[in-house]
Amino acid sequence: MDALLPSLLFYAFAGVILGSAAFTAFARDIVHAAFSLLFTFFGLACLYLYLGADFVGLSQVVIYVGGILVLLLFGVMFTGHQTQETEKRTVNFYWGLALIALLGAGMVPALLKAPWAVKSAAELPEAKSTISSIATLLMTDYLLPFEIASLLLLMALIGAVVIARGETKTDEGESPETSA
Amino acid sequence: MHLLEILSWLILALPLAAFAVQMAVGARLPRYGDFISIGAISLSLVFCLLVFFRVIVLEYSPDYVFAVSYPWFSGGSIEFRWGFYIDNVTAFMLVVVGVVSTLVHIYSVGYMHGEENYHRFFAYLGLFSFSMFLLVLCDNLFTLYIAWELVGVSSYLLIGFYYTKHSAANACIKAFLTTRVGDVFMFLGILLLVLYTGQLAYHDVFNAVAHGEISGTVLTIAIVCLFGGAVGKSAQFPLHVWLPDAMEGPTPVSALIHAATMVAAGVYMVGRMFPMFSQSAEAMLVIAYIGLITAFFAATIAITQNDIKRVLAYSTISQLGYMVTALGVGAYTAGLYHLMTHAFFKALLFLCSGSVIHAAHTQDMREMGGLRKKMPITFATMLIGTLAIAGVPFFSGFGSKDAIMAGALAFGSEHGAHMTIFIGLFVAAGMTAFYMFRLIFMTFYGESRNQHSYDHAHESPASMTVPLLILAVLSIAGGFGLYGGLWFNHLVVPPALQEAAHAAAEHGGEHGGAHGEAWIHYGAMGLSIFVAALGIFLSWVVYGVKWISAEKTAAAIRPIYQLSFNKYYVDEFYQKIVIAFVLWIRKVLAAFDRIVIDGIVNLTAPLMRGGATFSGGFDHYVVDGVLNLGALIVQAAGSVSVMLQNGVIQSYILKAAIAAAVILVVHQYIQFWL
Amino acid sequence: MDFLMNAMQSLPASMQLSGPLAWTITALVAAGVTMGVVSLVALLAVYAERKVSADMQARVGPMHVGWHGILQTTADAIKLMLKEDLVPAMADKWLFITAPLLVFGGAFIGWAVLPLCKGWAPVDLNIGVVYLLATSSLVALGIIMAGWGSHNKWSLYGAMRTAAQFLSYEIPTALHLLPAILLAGSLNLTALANSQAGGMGNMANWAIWNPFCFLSFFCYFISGLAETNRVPFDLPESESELVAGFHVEYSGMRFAFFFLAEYAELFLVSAIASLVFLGGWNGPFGLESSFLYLAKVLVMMFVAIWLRWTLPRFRIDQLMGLCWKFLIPLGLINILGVGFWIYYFRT
Amino acid sequence: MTIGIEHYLVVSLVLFLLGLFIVVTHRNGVRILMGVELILNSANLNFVAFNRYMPDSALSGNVFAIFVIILAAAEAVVALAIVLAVYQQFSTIHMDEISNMKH
Repeated sequence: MDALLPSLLFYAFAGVILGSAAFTAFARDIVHAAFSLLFTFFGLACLYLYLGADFVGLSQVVIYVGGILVLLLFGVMFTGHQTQETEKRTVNFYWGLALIALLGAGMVPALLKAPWAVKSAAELPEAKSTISSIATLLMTDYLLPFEIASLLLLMALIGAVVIARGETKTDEGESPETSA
Repeated sequence: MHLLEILSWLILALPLAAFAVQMAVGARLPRYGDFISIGAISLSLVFCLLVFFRVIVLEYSPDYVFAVSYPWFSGGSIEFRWGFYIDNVTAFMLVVVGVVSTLVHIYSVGYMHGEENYHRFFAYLGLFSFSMFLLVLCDNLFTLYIAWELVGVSSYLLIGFYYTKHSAANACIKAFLTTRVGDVFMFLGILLLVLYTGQLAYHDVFNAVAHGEISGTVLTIAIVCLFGGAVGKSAQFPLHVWLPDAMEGPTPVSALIHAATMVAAGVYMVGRMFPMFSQSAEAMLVIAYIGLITAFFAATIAITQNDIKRVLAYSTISQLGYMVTALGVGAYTAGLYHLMTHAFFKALLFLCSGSVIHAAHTQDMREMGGLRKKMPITFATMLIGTLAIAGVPFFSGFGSKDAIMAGALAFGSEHGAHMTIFIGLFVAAGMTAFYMFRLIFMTFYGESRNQHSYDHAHESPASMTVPLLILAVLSIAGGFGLYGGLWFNHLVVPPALQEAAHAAAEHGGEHGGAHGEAWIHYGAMGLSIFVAALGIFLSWVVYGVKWISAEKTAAAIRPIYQLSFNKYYVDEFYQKIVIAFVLWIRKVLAAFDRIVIDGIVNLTAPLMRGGATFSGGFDHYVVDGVLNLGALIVQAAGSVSVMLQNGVIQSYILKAAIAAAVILVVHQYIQFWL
Repeated sequence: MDFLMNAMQSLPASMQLSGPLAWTITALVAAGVTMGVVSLVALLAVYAERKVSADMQARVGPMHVGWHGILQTTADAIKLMLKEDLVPAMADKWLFITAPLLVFGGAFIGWAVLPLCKGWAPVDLNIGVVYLLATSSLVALGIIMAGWGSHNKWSLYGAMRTAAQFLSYEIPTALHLLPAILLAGSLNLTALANSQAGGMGNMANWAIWNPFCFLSFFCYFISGLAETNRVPFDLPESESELVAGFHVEYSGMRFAFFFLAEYAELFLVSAIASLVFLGGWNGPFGLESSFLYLAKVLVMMFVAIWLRWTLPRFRIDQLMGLCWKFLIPLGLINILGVGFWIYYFRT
Repeated sequence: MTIGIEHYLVVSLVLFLLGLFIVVTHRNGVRILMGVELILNSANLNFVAFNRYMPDSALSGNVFAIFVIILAAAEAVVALAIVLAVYQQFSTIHMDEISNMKH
């Protein structure tokens, strides 16, 4: 009874994650796909919390749900609801299916057979809050990556602005698509 | 850092900085930046005077030495250092170089006014000043050689300043190449010294010489080789030919380089190395005779020249000969003293001649005359310079020349066979007085021989006359009255050198007026006054009141006159014999080249051609065939794979992923199949 | 309220249960209680808003239902629940239906870590502040969903504006909470409030008295208003230009959800402000009371309502400019400043 | 019935395969981005799960996951900017139609 509930929780989260991800992959409407991604991300966050990684889980929600997903929706809305019902949405659809079947067939036994140097669930210590440890790690062992990551974010910010605004310069009828 | 060290750095840095600034941005500055150069050199002069004041006045001692050296680099077993070596001689030389450089800079503002490349001229002057200061300040042979060459380069640049003028271009090349002959000898000398002693710094070398690490014939050869450098730079016979031609450069350059400083570098070098030179009596004798020959022959040539600057050039050579002779007979202080006084009055004379040329627009004395009234200041100052060089009492030249005469007389009295030296100098002194007053009479007295240029003649601007006045004052004061030689004698001889000089005196003569016996001193003095008076009188007779016709006299002794007028055909000798010999060797080598080397090359050509034909065929059929086959295969493969390359990145990912998946699956399941 | 706390804590024990089942039951009860509180707060807040606005505009406001119209909002709620459930024909049905749930859910799950009375929260999460920041992003997503799903250009405009506004203001909200968090050294809301106890008159240790936190407090409140789409930042709704923004197509129960969510969020922002900056339940004269905490929250809510009826609406560029050019740089400076403060005054 | 590392690995694998499927087959650029996000998330899940099942690893897995999330944010921003630029340039976001480098 005690072990059942956590296991059920895991299966519930895994179901939500994989179901919504599959919906993302196969949905006709891209907006539905995007919103379905919300459940994937949220389920993953729950799974992280379940794994005792509270900070990663909440970061997942903040950044993926609050940031990236909104950006994706922006992307969808700015590029228009272009794909019509009649239009082909995918290429190589069956090749893709074959690919994931093949890869899955190759990977699953590999995963299961591999001698992972891990402890079994029974031996695991109680999950503690990770936040202060992560804070310490970020400020000590991972200080350089941390700073580089901040630099990377700055570069991404500037780069994105430059790329997205690049077209406004050729407003004088020179850009090929306006003349064509 | 010691004060002197800082001052030395500044003295060196300022002209170099002025050079750099002028080269870089001089053309764009107001007044072409001459104020920068003048400011820099003036500050350098101030620092030179500070050094002088500190060394000679505040901390005077006969053996004052300040030395500092810095590591530079090391090659093999020799550590190359460079540094400053300041003693009384250095302090004196610094003042001489600084004063003359500064005055020439100021003078050039007037003289070079409106010239093209005005800023470049100042840049070169700055480079020259830097090089000269470095030469004076440096403490080892290696740096000396570098400074020596830098001086040569800047002299080359300055002589060739009017490089569009053919004669100037030739003159600068001639000067550079001729001095180079001397420099090669000097380099050999340095190499010999380093080879035997392993040292570069003056002091270490002197110590090594004193300890006999190098002696006898080898030392003599090394010294003579080193002296070869002085022969080149100080225009001694037989390498004096470049100096008259160098007068193609602007007159301030002549004053700076070819009268006061650069040509004195050889004398300074010999003076600096005197403790070593004095170790070899044979070498000293060589030096003395070369100086004598130079002094005498140059004086005879100067009598017949008509170009005002050439007269001064030969006069310079002659006076340098005096200095060298003085060094050779062991009158070390007298030589250096004459170097100083000569620097002042010869610079004065050159600048005066520049002023005259500036006014008369010609260098030919026959075109001049009667300029006394037009240019009073120039006349007065030039007269002072002439009196000084002629050895008239109470002028600076008297004291120094007298000291040299005394030294030579003493030497002669010790070694009767070498009395020739004294007699030669004595006669040359008379000739000096004669040709210098010839110059004065032809230029400033009598009637004008070219009315047009006479009418346009005028006194030079203040920037030119002020340096003249200053130099005139120095030309008088530099003699310190009658007894300058005595004073100078005490000033610049450190005891260490005194010993060396005494050592020289043991086999040579007594070495200076002060230490000479009274009869020698007063005898020499009386004789030199006498010959000076005689020379002036003769000159007055011939060119002043014209009781004797110069032309008739010349015609009467025509062969001698021609010999003198044509400078003893030394240039022609070089042209005919030396250069012809070089050209002949060139022809021989060319023939060897053409017949033997080209023959071999020509022989190889057919061989190569045969080989090439064969290898060409091989290339064409075998190599190309293989390649073409490969290309065909690649093309076939490409036409298949181009179908994969459809430009859609997703299909690439798909193909790559499928490939990876296949490999994975094969890897996973192969164990079951095997 | 303290009674409530005791009851909640002793509930599983009194039912003689333990393990996951007890945990589940506790969670469900807590959720129920919270739901009740949210509804109550919303009902009262709507009434307060009406009355305050009426006072400000020299009107009397609702007067008929109940004493001084106190039951007016209850009646409105009943009316909304009884209305017909309309879905526009062209609407994306799934999105249209899910959106209000998502918006309300987002606002509601934030309450899970909010102390409802002194020292007790449904889940006393040790990184409560991060959790709050994380869950609030669900609201924005729900609004976008509503805007898109309605298949209406006003809705879409409102939704886009929300997304932009929300993404932007999430940053200063977090940044301006940080100084106080740095001072307290904890992300737990209860611990944050407790850390401000003591000092002169039980007030001197409030974070707001720190000069950096003082600035942060106002900036946080401004950002919070913007995040909850309150006036003067109600561009996503802006009745006058976008009709009603993202919820123009909604009616009945679904509309009520949006409404509920707005007031739930407003309460959340006010509660966090009072917990983090104003000492929570710590008050003058050594007083420590849940009522004090509630009073502070209510004052903050009143200020929000007051602002709504006082200030005009911002333009979109002013809104963005305020965020990126003022609030965010100031937040960074504040964090740096408080860092130095701690370094010099604590060590 | 306890949950071991393999459970997480399988979930992560399926997530990865779905992401790969999206990337390989869908034409819409934004949808491809979604696939990329799925792939990144599957990697993250591995990091966190291994971190949990290797208690001696001192939270390195969590830190790695955080860095991956940061990278994903940067990647999404730039990628969306590129998608918008592509849309302005080619008037389509169908990635298979954009097969030439120079327009």
